[in-house]
Amino acid sequence: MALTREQMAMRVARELEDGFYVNLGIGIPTLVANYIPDGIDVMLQSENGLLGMGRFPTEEELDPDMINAGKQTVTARPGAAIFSSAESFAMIRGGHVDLTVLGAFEVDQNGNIASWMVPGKLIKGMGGAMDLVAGAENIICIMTHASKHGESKLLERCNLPLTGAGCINRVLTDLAYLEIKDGAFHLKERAPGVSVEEIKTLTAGKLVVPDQVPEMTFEA
Amino acid sequence: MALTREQMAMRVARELEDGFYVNLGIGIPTLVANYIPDGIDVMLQSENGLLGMGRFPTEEELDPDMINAGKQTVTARPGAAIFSSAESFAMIRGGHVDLTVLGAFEVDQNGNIASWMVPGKLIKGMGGAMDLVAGAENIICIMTHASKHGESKLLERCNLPLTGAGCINRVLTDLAYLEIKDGAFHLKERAPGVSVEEIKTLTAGKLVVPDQVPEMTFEA
Amino acid sequence: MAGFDKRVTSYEEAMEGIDSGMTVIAGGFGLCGIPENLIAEIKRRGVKDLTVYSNNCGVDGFGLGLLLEDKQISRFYASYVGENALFERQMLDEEIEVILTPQGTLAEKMRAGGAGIPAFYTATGYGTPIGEGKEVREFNGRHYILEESVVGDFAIVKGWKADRYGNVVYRDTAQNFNPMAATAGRITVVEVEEIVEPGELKPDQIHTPGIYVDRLIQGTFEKRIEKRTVHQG
Amino acid sequence: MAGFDKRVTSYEEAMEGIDSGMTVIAGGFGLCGIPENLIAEIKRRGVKDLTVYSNNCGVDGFGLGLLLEDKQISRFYASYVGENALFERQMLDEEIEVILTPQGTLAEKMRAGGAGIPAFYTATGYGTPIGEGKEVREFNGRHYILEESVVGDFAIVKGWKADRYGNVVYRDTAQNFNPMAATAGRITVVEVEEIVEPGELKPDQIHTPGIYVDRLIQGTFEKRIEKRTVHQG
Repeated sequence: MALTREQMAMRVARELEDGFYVNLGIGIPTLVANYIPDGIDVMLQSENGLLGMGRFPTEEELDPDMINAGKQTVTARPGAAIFSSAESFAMIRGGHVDLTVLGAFEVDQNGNIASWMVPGKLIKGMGGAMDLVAGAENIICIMTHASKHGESKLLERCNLPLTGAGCINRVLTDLAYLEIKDGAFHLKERAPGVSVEEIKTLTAGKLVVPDQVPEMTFEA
Repeated sequence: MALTREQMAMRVARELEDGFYVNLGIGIPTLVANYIPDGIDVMLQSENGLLGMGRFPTEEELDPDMINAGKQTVTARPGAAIFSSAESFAMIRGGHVDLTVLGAFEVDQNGNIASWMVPGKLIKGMGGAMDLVAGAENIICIMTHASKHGESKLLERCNLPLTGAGCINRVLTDLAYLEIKDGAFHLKERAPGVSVEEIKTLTAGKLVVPDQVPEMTFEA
Repeated sequence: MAGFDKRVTSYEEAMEGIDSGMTVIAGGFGLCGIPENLIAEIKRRGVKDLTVYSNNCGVDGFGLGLLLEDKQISRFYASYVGENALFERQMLDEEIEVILTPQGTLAEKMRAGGAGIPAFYTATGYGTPIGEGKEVREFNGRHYILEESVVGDFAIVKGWKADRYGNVVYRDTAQNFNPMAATAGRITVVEVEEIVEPGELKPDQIHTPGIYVDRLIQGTFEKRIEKRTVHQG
Repeated sequence: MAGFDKRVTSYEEAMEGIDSGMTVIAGGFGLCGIPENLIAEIKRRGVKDLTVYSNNCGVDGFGLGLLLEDKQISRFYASYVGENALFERQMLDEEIEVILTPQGTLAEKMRAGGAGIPAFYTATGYGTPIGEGKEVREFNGRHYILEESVVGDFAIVKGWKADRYGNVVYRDTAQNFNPMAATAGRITVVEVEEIVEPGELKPDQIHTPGIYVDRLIQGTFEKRIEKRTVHQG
């Protein structure tokens, strides 16, 4: 069974460490905040200028001056800091964020990522993604393993315009958790009930498969 | 009669305009603040991070956290702003300061200035002076016209290591007020009782003398 | 002593001198912290062929999106244009030239422009279409591209409080691009919710020192919320 | 959940890991806003051959001047060295290499280092000895030189108040180089006069967000005045 969006978020949340400053991209990455493991504390950075993003506001707390990078209304947790976009990207570009989690259209075996543009079809812009992937040492991509038509998104080489070159080191898809190194995807874990064969079939890039590929487990 | 330090400050103060943001260097330039003409208001910028420098503090107001770029204790006027050194030099380098007044060892007919180093003798450093002369459109140098030994400091070409190249447009010495343009010093005014001949003798650089050179006047 | 009193009495006066063909740098992120009334005044004046630098182009019918209606913008530097159907159509019809710019690079271009730094190197965009045609240089074994800074004819800024000297503070995430925009205008116009007496803002807590501000006006703001999201449960 | 508690309990712990040959970036301007006790701890440890970036080198017997006594500094980037006889002697005797750096360039080198910008162009120093050997480039008809940024092994910073997450505010002109230094250390150590509860500092009024800070300690300070100047009359 392919992972649900929630399970994908849960799995990535296990990569969080106590004391991590984390930037979560729009979409599934945002859900990661709901599954932060007990006993660890992470501080969420929102690139519009907020470090220490809290939960969504109640009706009474709603404030047009308090939004996140996805333009949603948010709150700040006690001990948050709020600053300018230049300061926010100084943090990001300067490598001060510990972990970045973001979505992608394609990732390839050399750690390239394409996430911002489908020529002739979709031009929304890169927002902060290019700065995030250039600045972070530690990036996890969350994405579906293949398109609805069964075309792999884990490629030998990205087809779409890149967001960043050689910057991605981990990918979580709905089928597998993989590391990227030495020009290949290294299969680390598979989704419950998903076979190694299925993952092989849907991975167009070079895939290194160890003898044992543990299945992910999720509490009910 | 050569101008006194106070008269030099008074003369330069006449160049101030209402609404000017002004950076005054250490030494005689600092005295300019004492002669701001009635009816005009200037805001003093101190490059350690203070815009709106006020008078020196009383004994009761003394505060080690409130100093100017000369390391003197100061106060802030109402409506002052205090900021980091990076912000301070963003202002300066970005050309936001309207007028800079600073001292110099030598100035030449091409607007070069030397003010920070006498090789083998004096190495105090340039502090903020190099940024100030590079950032300002409007700079007045205050200096003595010649050394104690009668050697001109207004030269064809500076001998000492430069602080900035082609950046000075006005000079007030103890003998004269001059503008620098088109590769020459243009004599604009002379100190009371100082002859054009005397100024000519003590100016090593190219000097342009108009038919009329008004004498400066100072109220008693 | 009117020298440092930056207040103007009308939005007309606030935007006096803006003309077709000029470059405008605008603060704001989405609809948060945008100079609503200064934008409206630009629309009223009907100036055309503007080059605009701003993170987004508002939404249809609000924010900078208003300037699309009469095709006042011919060139736009932004990081994200996903919330605006009219913008997308004008872009695809090539009525507007869009130079997509990474968000951090856009912020730094403004900051550098105001700070007298004509260009800087960044790793952002290296190896992507954004880096094409730009100088690449290696520092400490990593590749960076050269990005040039920007100075606008006008900068339009939304603050929270200011004193008449033009010292400004921003509120919460309505700060965003505003402080950098404020430094990067040949003429910087700031509109705020409240003008306070000099001395009321703590000197070491001012976000934008008055030296950057040319004109100041107090306005009223709609402050529309783009994605109202509330806590479940 | 100790993850974001940056507090350490001793100055020894605060400077743990500093070693001979390292690069240290220090906040402060003259004797104003200097990390007095962190400097004292570096002296106590006796580490040598340090490269230090700071605007000044304190005075004889106080501030960074203390590190001269046992010749702990071998290379110093500063804009001004005029207040320190020992420093001048060591410089003339070539016991210490001094790289005089314009004040704004020094501040920007730290800021850029912390912000992931490896180099930037500035007009400051063009045509002077500071520009010698550096790349010159023309932008819009003006000449600029290329300056590289700096990241230190340690940054030592003096703040006023901080919460345990490392969010710092500075007081008045004791701010100076401290916020930039704070961004530019691989390990950034901040000493403050008071540690307050998280939430006590207004989020949009924090000068140094905690993400830059690795260690935090509350200390007591002499705060010596370098040039006591009082109002006459």
